Amino acid sequence: GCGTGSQSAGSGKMQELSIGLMPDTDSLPFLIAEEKGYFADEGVKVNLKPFKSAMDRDSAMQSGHLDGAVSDMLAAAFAKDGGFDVKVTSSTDGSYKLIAGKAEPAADVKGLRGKDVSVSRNTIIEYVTDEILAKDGLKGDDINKVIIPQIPTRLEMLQNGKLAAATLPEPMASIAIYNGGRLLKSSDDLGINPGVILFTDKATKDKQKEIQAMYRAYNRAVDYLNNAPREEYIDFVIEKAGFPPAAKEALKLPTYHKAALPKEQDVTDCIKWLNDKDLVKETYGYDDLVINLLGE
Amino acid sequence: MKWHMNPTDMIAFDHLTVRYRSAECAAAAAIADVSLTVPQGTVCAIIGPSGCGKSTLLRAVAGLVQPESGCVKIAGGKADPKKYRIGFMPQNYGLLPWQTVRENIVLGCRIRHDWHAGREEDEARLARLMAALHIEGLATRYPHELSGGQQQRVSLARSFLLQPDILLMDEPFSALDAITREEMQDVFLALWQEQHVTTLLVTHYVEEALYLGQKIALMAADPGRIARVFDNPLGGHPEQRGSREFFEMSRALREEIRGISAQHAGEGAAS
Amino acid sequence: MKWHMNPTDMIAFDHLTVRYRSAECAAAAAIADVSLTVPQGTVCAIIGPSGCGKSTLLRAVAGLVQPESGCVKIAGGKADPKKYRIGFMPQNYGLLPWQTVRENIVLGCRIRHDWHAGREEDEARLARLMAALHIEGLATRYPHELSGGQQQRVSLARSFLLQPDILLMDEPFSALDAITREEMQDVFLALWQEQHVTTLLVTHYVEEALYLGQKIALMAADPGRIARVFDNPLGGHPEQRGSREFFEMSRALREEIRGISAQHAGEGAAS
Amino acid sequence: MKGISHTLISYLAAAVFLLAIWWGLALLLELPIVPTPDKVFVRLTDVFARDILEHAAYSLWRIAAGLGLAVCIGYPLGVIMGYFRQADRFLSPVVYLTYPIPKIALLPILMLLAGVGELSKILMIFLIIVFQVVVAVRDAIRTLPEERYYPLYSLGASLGQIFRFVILPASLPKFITAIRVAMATAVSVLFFTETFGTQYGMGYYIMDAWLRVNYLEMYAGILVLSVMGLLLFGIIDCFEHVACLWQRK
Amino acid sequence: MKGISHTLISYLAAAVFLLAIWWGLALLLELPIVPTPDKVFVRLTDVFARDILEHAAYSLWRIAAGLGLAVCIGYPLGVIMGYFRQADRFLSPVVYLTYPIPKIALLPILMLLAGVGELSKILMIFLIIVFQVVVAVRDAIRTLPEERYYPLYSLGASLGQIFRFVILPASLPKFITAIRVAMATAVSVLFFTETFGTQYGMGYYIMDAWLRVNYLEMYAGILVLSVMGLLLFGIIDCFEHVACLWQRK
Ligand SMILES: Nc1ncnc2c1ncn2[C@@H]1O[C@H](COP(=O)(O)OP(=O)(O)OP(=O)(O)O)[C@@H](O)[C@H]1O
Ligand SMILES: Nc1ncnc2c1ncn2[C@@H]1O[C@H](COP(=O)(O)OP(=O)(O)OP(=O)(O)O)[C@@H](O)[C@H]1O
Ligand SMILES: [Mg+2]
Ligand SMILES: [Mg+2]
Repeated sequence: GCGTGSQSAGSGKMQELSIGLMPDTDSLPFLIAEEKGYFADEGVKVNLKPFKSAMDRDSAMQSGHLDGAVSDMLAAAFAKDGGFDVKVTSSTDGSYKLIAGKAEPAADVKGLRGKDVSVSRNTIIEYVTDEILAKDGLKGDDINKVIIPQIPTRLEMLQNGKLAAATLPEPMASIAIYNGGRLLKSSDDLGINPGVILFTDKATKDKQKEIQAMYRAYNRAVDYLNNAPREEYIDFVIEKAGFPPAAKEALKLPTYHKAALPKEQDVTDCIKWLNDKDLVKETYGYDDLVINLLGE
Repeated sequence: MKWHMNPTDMIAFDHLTVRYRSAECAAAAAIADVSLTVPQGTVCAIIGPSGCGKSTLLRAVAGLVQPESGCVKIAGGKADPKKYRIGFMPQNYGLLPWQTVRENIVLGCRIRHDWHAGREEDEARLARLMAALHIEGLATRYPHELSGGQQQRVSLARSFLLQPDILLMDEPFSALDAITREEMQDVFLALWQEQHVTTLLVTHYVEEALYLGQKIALMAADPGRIARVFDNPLGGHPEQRGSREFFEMSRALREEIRGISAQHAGEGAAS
Repeated sequence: MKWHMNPTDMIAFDHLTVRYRSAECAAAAAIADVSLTVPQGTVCAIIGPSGCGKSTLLRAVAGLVQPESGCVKIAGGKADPKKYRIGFMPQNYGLLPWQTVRENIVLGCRIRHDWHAGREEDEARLARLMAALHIEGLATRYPHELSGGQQQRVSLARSFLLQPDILLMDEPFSALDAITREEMQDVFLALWQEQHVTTLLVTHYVEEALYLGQKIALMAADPGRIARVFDNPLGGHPEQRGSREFFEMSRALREEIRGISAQHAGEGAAS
Repeated sequence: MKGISHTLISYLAAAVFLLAIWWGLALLLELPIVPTPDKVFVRLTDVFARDILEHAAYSLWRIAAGLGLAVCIGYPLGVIMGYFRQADRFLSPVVYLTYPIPKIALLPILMLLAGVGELSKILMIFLIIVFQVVVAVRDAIRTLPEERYYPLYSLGASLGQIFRFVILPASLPKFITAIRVAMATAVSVLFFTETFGTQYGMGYYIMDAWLRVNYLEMYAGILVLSVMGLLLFGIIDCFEHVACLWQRK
Repeated sequence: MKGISHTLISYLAAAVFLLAIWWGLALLLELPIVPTPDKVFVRLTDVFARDILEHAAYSLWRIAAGLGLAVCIGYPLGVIMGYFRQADRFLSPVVYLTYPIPKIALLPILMLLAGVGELSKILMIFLIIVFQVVVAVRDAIRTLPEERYYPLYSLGASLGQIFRFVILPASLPKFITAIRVAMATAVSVLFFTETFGTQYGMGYYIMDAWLRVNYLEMYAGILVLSVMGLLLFGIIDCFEHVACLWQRK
């Protein structure tokens, strides 16, 4: 009984939603919405399921234990390519930063040519890294990509000078900067935003009402996050989201946006990158991946 | 020559040939074309040179080796340890190292489901037997904590307690000193006189064979075969032990064995 | 009584007491306060009832059990198998199951670094010995593929090939038939007459003791101890075997053993 | 008893030895990733009563259930494969083909079939260790010399009796070894089996601390895991001591 | 030879049996998580020559190196612990305390000390399986009855000779079991050890395919891993056959 049952009760009563979260800043509005009772206010029961790794989250989703998840464009395309029909319903406010180590002489992205830069392979991290490099006229092969999938390990290697630079998600990026790393460039600088919320195709059909209610609560939480003083929620967030304690000082939260569809550019760039790397055969269009449940 | 089974024969070897599968090559037959019958209720002693297949013969009766040809019959039927109670005392005693002496002794009865720990008559019989075999103080020891002779007597005790239909004893007294040996022989004889268990007894001692066996089979080696079988009127009669006849008979038997052995050596040299 | 060591004594037990640590309780001493000396170059036969500590005595010389009190001396020094070549033939033969017969036989020499596979004289000696012990065809078999008597002869071969300073044999002929046994005894005697190895020989046969032992030690049980030691003028003289003296002596000895044993039984009843 | 105090002393000595290595390494590296033990112990006492006991209890339960299941399925299978040559001929290839499959990769299927709750965690532990039990028990029984069975065969024993009197006791020492290895494996894979669908368990605790870059708590968790393993090993040792009385030297 | 064709038949039968189960499950579930084997085979033939052979070669090398290292360190340690009671008294607690530590949690430290190259992967495999070897070898030697040593003791054998003639052959069967278990463990932890600092290896291949939700390739990889394991098991079986000649029944 994970909320996927389609036995819809009376018109007023809404089904449950199960949402998989990751320990990153994208997930914060959900945590706030739950904590503040916004979901309940909207009359929808949302089960937030925290995961520690994307693999676990995707496995749970693919085995039908989640209706939706905080995820990214690449995962959506991969899932679709792998035969799992998922739909992106909105973008999120994730941020990925290319950070140089404390002792790294390179002043900018160009200076990283031929050096060790740690990423995880075939993920949003590598995508953002490639985009950042492309902006400065470099290609993916111009740097030496060191594959380290575990984020804490990547952070540790960076901090100990074993790497020239690494691309990190929040809140690890803030911590790295706090500890002396230098921000070279971030996804925000490029204006790309590949973080998304996605739902299974089934959920977008059977649970439209619930998803919309969820988004209303989500938007309230965004408002709260943007307006309330940081001290009011930071301890709760750090505890609940599984952030490092150091994030209390270090973490610079982004300005959250109310739920909105991803930009067309974000989607096509992403698919192009996947097609170029031969990771996804199909060239998905915007409408293949994105569904608009917000506007109705 | 067609071989006929006598209805009173308890154990019958019918042109039995056994060959061990060796690790590398096809070994020579351990025993070849052996035919022998042991009537119900008698003791048959088997004497023969080392390696001639005496133990193999017993193993065949206990169903532990598969004949290459021929067969072993018990009471006319197939030799099947599930059907008959076979008290087999192997040359290496066959004690289970993880069981105490007491457990080892009652093992046979437990397997046969007629041991009731704590039942007075069973316990008394066990105690009597252990006392007769002089192992009364060793009940809680493990086999590796016993001397060789003590192990052998534990194995004897297991076979005796079982009250088997057929008793197969492979050099049962070899590790015992002369005095103890005679006592054990008498324990066996007493038991036999009570129950008349059909027994195959392998021994290296002419006196032992004469003393215990109503029938004596002499074996020869290469390949293992029965050289001669004869009835022994002195067997099973303790009172005859010191007699002149006994002495004469053992002397004659010894000569005969020496003869078989020499003949074999001669054959060996000739071949 | 102070105990004195004779300079020609090769093996000397000095008030030796050995106790086995049993799993549960402190066991009674296996041998208690045993003193015995074996002069250089003689064979000492040990006879005694089963469980009286004969094997324990040999194990003590081979350094396999630690005395509780007293000690064993070899040539006046501490018994140390690294210093002397000890050919120990245990009651269960002590063959390594993962080695072939040939490997098992040369094991002793290999340990002592004087085996050179392929060297002609070594190979010839091995072949001669195996032929004398009638195990010439078994070189490539593993121990579990042998009959009991064959295993025993392999163990004998190991001890003999080693050409030891001290030979310890625990019932070395017990699994052999009478004819083979006599042959083996003669093989041993021939070897002994060549090298005059100091030997401790455990046996259950009065005749064997008389035939081979220049010195005979009678043991008694509970606790294991030496009841009597005497010199045997017939020991080591094959020509005496059939003599009247031999016959008389063996009869007398048998009586004596029976006496010791009865006395012990009496004690047991009294206690 | 002398034996017990001896044992305690040697365990203490080992602990001190390991702590010394750790401390040395920590001082040498001077990195937050290798904190000195004293700090970890302080943190441990802070968080112990509050959190770790509960986490440990969850993990113990999962290990016990997984191990129990692995023994219940693996032992009989191992016995069958070890005793019946024919069965082994067909089951061995099955085991050989399935053993090397990384069980974690089956997580999606497992979640599909068993959900994201306790069951899938226990099944994962089971899947990882059952093969170790099967192979060890099979090998133990296969290497028993034929002669060991002779006394039972000649008594016309039933299969059950052969198992009871020969196979079980003869394979016990190797089985205990297998349990030791399997148990320790179970403890160390908690790390992967407790990362989804739960907020309790030592695996979750350590993983969570790691992702929070909270090395002090992570080491505190590892420390507890290590002591937990030690206790489980101790239980197995005691069991061996009692069950293999005949092997005591 | 009859034996070999027999073996082949039973391996084939096992493979067919497993495929049948897989196919049945796939048809029953009808989900992309469990593709039918035919699709996987088609994909396998597509990618095999291009990719998988190279990945498999990398993995084999890492397994061999890790296993070799584990044997080189673990076997002597196990022998020492099994033979010398005193050594065991102090080393056992060390092993008992360190065995349950989830080695993957030490990955950051390992990477700091050994870099992200081959060395840290091999060390990780080594760390995971060395304990299995140590415990199994120790137990094998500890359960040897004292009497096994008597022939050698009485000949005044040196320690080396005792090892050569008793300890080595007597512990060989259990050691082979340990190698079997350790080898299979090494294969199945490739999954964690090959995820960093490399683009080659079956572990990387499977993990990458999983991440890309490319279940066909993931299963193709698992299939290859499984066959790889089978081959390694086969090698061990052959070795056992030759080395334990005396145990042949
Ligand atoms: N490992 C052991 N643990 C405990 N007691 C033992 C052990 N080995 C032998 N004993 C006991 O020590 C005593 C002497 O044993 P030993 O083997 O020396 O006797 P033995 O004279 O050789 O007897 P046998 O003629 O039967 O071989 C026996 O009572 C035996 O039960
Ligand atoms: N497992 C086996 N594999 C191969 N050959 C064997 C095996 N067991 C016995 N043999 C051989 O079979 C023959 C007969 O062995 P068996 O044990 O029956 O002899 P035995 O008459 O009992 O001899 P002993 O008096 O020495 O005990 C011997 O030559 C022996 O080498
Ligand atoms: Mg025999
Ligand atoms: Mg003895």
